[in-house]
Amino acid sequence: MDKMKDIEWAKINKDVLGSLESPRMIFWVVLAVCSLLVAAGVAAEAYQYNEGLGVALMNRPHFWQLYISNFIFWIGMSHSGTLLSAVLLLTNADWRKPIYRFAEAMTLFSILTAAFFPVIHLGRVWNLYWVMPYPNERTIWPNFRSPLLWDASAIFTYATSSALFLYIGMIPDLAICRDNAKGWRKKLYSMLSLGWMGRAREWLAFRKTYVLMGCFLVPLAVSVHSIVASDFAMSIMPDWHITSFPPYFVAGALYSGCAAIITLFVMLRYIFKFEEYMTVDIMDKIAKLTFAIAMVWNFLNFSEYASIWYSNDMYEKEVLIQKLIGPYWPVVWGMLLCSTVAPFAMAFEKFRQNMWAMFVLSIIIQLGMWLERFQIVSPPLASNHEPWTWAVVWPGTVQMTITAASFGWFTMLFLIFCKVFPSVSMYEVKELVFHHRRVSARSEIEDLDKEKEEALRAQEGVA
Amino acid sequence: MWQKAKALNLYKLLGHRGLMLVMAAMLLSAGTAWADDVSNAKQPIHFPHYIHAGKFKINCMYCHTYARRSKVAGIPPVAKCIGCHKHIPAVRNKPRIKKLFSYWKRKEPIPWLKVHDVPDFVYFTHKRHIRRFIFQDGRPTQQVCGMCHGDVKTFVTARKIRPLTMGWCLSCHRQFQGDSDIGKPMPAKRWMIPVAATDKPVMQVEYPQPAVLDPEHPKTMTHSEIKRMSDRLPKKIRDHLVHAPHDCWKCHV
Amino acid sequence: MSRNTWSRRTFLKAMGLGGAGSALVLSGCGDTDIINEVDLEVRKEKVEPQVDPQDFVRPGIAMFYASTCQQCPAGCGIHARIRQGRVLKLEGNPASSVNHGRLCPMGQAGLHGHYNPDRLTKPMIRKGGKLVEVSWDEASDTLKSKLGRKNSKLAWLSGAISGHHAALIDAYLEAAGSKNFFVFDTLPPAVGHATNEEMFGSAMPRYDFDKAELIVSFGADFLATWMSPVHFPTQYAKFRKAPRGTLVQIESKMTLTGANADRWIGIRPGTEGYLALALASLLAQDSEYASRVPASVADELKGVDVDAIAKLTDVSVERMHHLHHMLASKNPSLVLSGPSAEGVEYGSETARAILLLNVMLGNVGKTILPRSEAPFPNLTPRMGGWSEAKAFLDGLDSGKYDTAVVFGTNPIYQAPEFMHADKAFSKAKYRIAFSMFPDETTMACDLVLPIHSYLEDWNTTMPAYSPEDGYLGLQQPVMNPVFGEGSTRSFGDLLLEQVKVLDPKFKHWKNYEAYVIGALTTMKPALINPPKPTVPGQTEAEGFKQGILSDGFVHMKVNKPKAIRAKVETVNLPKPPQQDSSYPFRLIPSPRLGLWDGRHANIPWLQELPDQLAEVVWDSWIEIHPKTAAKLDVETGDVVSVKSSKGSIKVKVAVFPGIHPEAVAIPLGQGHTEYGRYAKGIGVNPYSILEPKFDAKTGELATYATNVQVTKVADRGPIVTLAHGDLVLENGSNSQAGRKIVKTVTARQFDRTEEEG
Amino acid sequence: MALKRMLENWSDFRKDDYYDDTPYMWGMAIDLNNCIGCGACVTACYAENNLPVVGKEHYSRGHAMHWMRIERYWDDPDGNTDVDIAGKPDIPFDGHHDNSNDPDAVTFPERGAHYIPMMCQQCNHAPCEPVCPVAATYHSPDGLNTQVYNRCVGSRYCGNNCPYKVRYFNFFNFWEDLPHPLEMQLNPDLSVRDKGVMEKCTFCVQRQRAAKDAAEDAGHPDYVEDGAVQTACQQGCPTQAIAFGNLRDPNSEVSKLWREHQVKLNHYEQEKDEDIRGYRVLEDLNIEPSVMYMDRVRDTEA
Repeated sequence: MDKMKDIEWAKINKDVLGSLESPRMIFWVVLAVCSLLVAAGVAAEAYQYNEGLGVALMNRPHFWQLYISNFIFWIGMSHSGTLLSAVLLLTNADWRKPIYRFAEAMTLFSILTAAFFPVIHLGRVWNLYWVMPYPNERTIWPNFRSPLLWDASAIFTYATSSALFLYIGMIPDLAICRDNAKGWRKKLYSMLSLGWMGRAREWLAFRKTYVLMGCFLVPLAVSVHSIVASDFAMSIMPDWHITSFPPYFVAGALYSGCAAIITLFVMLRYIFKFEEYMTVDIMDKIAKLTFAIAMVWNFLNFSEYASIWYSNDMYEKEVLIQKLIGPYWPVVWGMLLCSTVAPFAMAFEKFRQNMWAMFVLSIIIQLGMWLERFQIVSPPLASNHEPWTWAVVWPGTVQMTITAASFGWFTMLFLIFCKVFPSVSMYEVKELVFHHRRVSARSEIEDLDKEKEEALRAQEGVA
Repeated sequence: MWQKAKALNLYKLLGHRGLMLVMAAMLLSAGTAWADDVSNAKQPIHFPHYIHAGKFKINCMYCHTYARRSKVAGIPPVAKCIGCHKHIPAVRNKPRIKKLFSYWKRKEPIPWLKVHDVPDFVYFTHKRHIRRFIFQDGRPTQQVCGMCHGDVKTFVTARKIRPLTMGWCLSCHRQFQGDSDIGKPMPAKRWMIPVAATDKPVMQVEYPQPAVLDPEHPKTMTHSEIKRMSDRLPKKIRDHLVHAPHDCWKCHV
Repeated sequence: MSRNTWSRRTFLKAMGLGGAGSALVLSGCGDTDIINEVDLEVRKEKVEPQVDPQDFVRPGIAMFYASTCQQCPAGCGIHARIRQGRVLKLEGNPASSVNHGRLCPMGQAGLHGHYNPDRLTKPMIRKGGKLVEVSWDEASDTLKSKLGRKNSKLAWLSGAISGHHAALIDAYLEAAGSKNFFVFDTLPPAVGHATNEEMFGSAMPRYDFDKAELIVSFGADFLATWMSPVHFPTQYAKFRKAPRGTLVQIESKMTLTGANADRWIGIRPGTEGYLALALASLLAQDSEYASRVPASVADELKGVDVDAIAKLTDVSVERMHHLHHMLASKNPSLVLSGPSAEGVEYGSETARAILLLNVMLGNVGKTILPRSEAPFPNLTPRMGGWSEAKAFLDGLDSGKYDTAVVFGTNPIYQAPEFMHADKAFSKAKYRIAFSMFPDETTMACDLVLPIHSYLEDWNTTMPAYSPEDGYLGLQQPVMNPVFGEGSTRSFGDLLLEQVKVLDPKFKHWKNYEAYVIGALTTMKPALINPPKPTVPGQTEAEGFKQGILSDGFVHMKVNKPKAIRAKVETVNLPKPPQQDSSYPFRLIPSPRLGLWDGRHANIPWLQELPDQLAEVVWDSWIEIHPKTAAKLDVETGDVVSVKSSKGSIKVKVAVFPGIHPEAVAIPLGQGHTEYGRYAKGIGVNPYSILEPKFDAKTGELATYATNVQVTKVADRGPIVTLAHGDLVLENGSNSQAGRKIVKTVTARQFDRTEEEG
Repeated sequence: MALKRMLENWSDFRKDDYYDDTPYMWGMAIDLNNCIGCGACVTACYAENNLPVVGKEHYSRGHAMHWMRIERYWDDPDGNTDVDIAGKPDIPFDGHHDNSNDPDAVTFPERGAHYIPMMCQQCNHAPCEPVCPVAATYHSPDGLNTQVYNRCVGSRYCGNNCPYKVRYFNFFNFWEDLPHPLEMQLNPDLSVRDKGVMEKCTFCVQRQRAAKDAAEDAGHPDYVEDGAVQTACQQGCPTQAIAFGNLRDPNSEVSKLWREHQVKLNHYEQEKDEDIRGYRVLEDLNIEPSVMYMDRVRDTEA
């Protein structure tokens, strides 16, 4: 652990700024793949746009499908960033410092990704703006009772504020970049860093703002996903109309988010050679956190099953049964396997501290959580109140393509971010190093004191 | 109607392409001129309203006779034009009259271009408005028609001078009726503002009007009778608040 | 009652001012709803005023014209909703005693036949082996040269026909010196008609449903395809009012009637007659019933072995005794015999065995009422049957006839393979078709004459089953020809031309309209209170015409019918044929309410209307009982090959509980090789593989007597049902899954509460 | 303004019997004793309401646009293929139950099929209404569950939230290739719906409007005689199983039926006498549907 105190501050700057240039080959490969995916997605959407939503193979009763699942998935992923930066900031957890920057970036980008899906999924996209409450001479307003409307506002709020949070936290680093950059980067950074000179007054104001933003973001994050949950909880569909959905969704969000952080953690560590900063014991801490959240999520999940089972409500029980033994069983059991069974591996320290094991596990968990979102949306529609309309529909090529594209889009944004902005917070890592030095220094002094005392005692003994 | 759906659809498709959308929006906002002015679309016969309605002061509903009976005002059938014009030898040699008679000989309908065109989903009935303003309030016909169709007696062929958009309809209905209740009786004098500067009451409604829109019961009522009948109507006709801003369903089918 | 009063009156007035079709100009008015074209440059619609409308025509206000439905021989009265000269909706004529203002799916869908994009619009003549479109002048000249001369070798085949079409065809054939008039319609129960004729003296006695306390129907699907799809349901509604009548349906494949029966008895196919005999013998033990039939017959019945029949029919003895108990306790009752019972070699005997029950139970005169003889015999409906089709085809085949005229029927599609209809047709020297659609038979003809739809033409019709004697439905054009003047023509006009050539008596008829109206005017004294002028200034003739056309039908005076004297002889059913082990299943070509016998397969609405039992759309399928399916190891969606001794077809399986395990059912109506975009190439036609078995007595084709073998074929395809085709969850579309969606109470509870309420 | 009005009259909005003073409350009563499942109503609806024919492929994908469908079940709510009845059949013999114990016995649905016509139930606590983000569907004072096509943005939440799944979404533009002259049949009283719009049964609102129009001309705008409005399905039904009318009018046929069968609009469980047949599908969800069904009847002694 104490390797950290030996890190030169100049080295920190060098490493991080270095990450802005000359990436490994793998970077370009991944970027290319992602852009291809995005292109495919755009094509698919254009096709669906001209033909009509039918090409996505949705139907009655499956009016909603993969688009909504993805929407929840991405919104969920966005939560971990806020958690790490805001919550851990407020709780003064030091180990967050090397990793919160990309976590926040992840937050922002996954919101941007999520925001696409409600739009794509509209029947008449060209009338999207009707959902927004805008003043008009006919005094026609959207329906304020509709959760979809809350969604729209929540997402916008969340997107703006987390963008701000990310930006504010970056200002000192941008200043550093500005000082070391040339060409267009110089222009960009000097514009963004708002003339940061690192004066005491600036630091004071900066700290205040940052903490305040943190305090604002925590409840916001919780509320956003609760609102997303209310899209379902507010309906009367069996197995959607569930009181415990908001906390369940929030837990699930944090869960998948943490998994995503682990993934990116390992990737960055490998791609940008951040081994010194993203140390094993930080990973250990994240893993512990993830494990805790996983347990919370599982508890909520099973308590939901139990309450359905014991409530003995005809409609909901039917859905539960159909989920477990019906045509959607692969999804549901897949989810249980990936998100309920797998995380127990994190109970073992050896596993927690093995980067690649954690990488694989995080991928598995995310897969599980994605399946979870799918099984939230589809099975209840498949076996709804009206037995006559029961039907099973699996998402078609168009939906799948657009889903893949969303992953491509997210990764693309993230990679580009890493090339343009410091993905590790330099000044906070410096703080971390400084802290470590303080600690080790103090322990040295204590050792000296001990020696002194012993020497004295020895003398007394002689006397 | 189906072609109409297609036409709208085509228009929407135009709007779809991102750039085209912007252009379309600009053009529309540039005024209803582009969308609604038919000066660029030539009518088959250059029909002079200013002569018929202006010079001869023919009542609008002499030709547009369905206005008080149906939800549409109706274009006069060719027979109606002929009915007068075969007794007017003076103008017989004018080209447009010649054209008219040629249609009559071929027993062909005259393919007028539609000027006042509201979307399919709009339910608008001339009958209601005519009965309300002419038979109940006894206002001059041309003035009432002018509320929506402008000062036609100065036109040659009809032009669309009111937007006929939902917002525009509401602008009257709300201005004179409070918030949400379309169809509440309007105070009469509010409408005495002349439609055009040159406007003055043209003729009083004295000719008999069917009270019940029943072609087989040409039971005629005097204006006072109609007044009495209308007074029997309860004050709160279709006067409710609804969750949505307006009773959309009253206009949107 | 059915609509705002003004419409009725408008429509009276309408008729007051002469023919509807002739006066309306098909073009829009100031209304937004007729767009002749959209000028896209200025994005403007053209709005065209009428040229010279009558003053009752109001843009934006609909009018209703009365006419008669021609979608099936039932002849229901209709009101057509007209706006701007377009017919938009068909509704039942409330005044008509046939359908009381109601209409079946086929009647509703008449519009899609009328506006069908595949309608023939130009006459066609076969030149160099293929049909080419020609001008009407050429066509009518050819027609005159072919029909406008005496020709004893001319054979005329028409669908079920009645009224003045029938009269005119008669007149023509007489003038042309030909006696070869054949009527062929697949669904009307010819055997039943013959047997009724024999036993009760009228092919179709009047049934009094609402008097009956119990109806036992041996495969008579009177709610759907048994002669009158609307009239019988209206009667059924009365029959089901409290005190609620009981319906027992005995058949091998559940029909719509069976689906509404209180007790559906799945009997072994082809054994209905034996069951009837057994019941008769059980009744015969009671002297009250035995006394109603001749002693010889009664003695015969005593000898029937009930237990053997129980084995044979697969109906348990308890069930028979229970039926006997019901027949004895519920009085009066009504026993019906339907096509599925009669469609076997011993069909007439079966029918007689079944109708015998009515005699024994004394229903004759109570629920089975006599007919009075028709005042104008040449207007009475002719249902025809397979025997006539066979005679026609054989005649062509043997060269007995050289000229074939087909009107309103489609033998090449309907006749089984073994009849070789196409071959017979090709033998004829010249073939003429009066047709609306390019169906199989039409396309095989040399001269094709596109005719008006029944919504564009004049005619009169007598219902196949008319609830009251002397009912004559009138048919008038409710709009101008869809494809404009000079495209299609009235069948009546075309034929009248030919008659004129041959028979001077007809010279003075200007056209078919004049002929029909003239005929009706001459019938005037024979009518019950003929209408008088209503509008001042109307002449007597105008008033009469307006009156009858606005009613949509006339009632002819009839004298009181004589009471039925039932003619009963001993029923001698043959020993039941042994089941051939190589063809273990009985094929049931089940007619659908909708596609009927295939004539409506080109109507999109009816293709998309799910079958009432299997809920399948746009397809044909074979219904197999779950047990049999298990034995054959097939499930819904699998493709099987159905093979009879006369051919085989491939069709998808729909596992269906309402069918006897020894029977398989393939619905009629699909399997067209022509007939437009909506019908062509969909499904199969079960008639094609029928075996040459005929009713011994009447010589009718035994359509329910074919045995087939069913074998699984490798490939499988989706069955498209109302509940999302092959996407349905396990049993999703059949089970209420515990939801209270359709609840059931007993008749006893029903009667109690209804009497209280 | 709408907002202002909403805030001003908040108490009104919260009122349960919000529309109690309105002259109309359209309702329906369907007698399953008469319904034979023939499908005349379905075709009539196609003809009246400009419903597109989607063809086999779309149909198989569940894109059919029939506003009214006839559901056919083989079993009763308790899952018996025969009938469930209060009170045993007098005759002990019963083909189904008798040989149900021996495995190779043949069983038929001996009591026939269970038919029910299912269309929009025009709920008064409609689940579809509050969830529409743009208020394209909302409750009219006539008790109709209105859908404003050109306001709809196609979020399809209403479709999800409809317990009967009777809302139909235009997944394609089904009118694109309608061959001439089929378009001449289209009913000019209502529009054809475009791609991406939700649609559903309207209780033939165009006919209601015509009737109201006539009533207004006749001088009684707030009263339409019973029978002046007939829905297309009601008009077509050969067995007259469907009754439609104004529930506010105490003398209308439909309100008589509702009284007689002791179904109250704003109750979610009806306290009823023994053997009363009236019920509403899924009424236990407290959505107050305006369509009452009357139990199917079978003579179990047959």
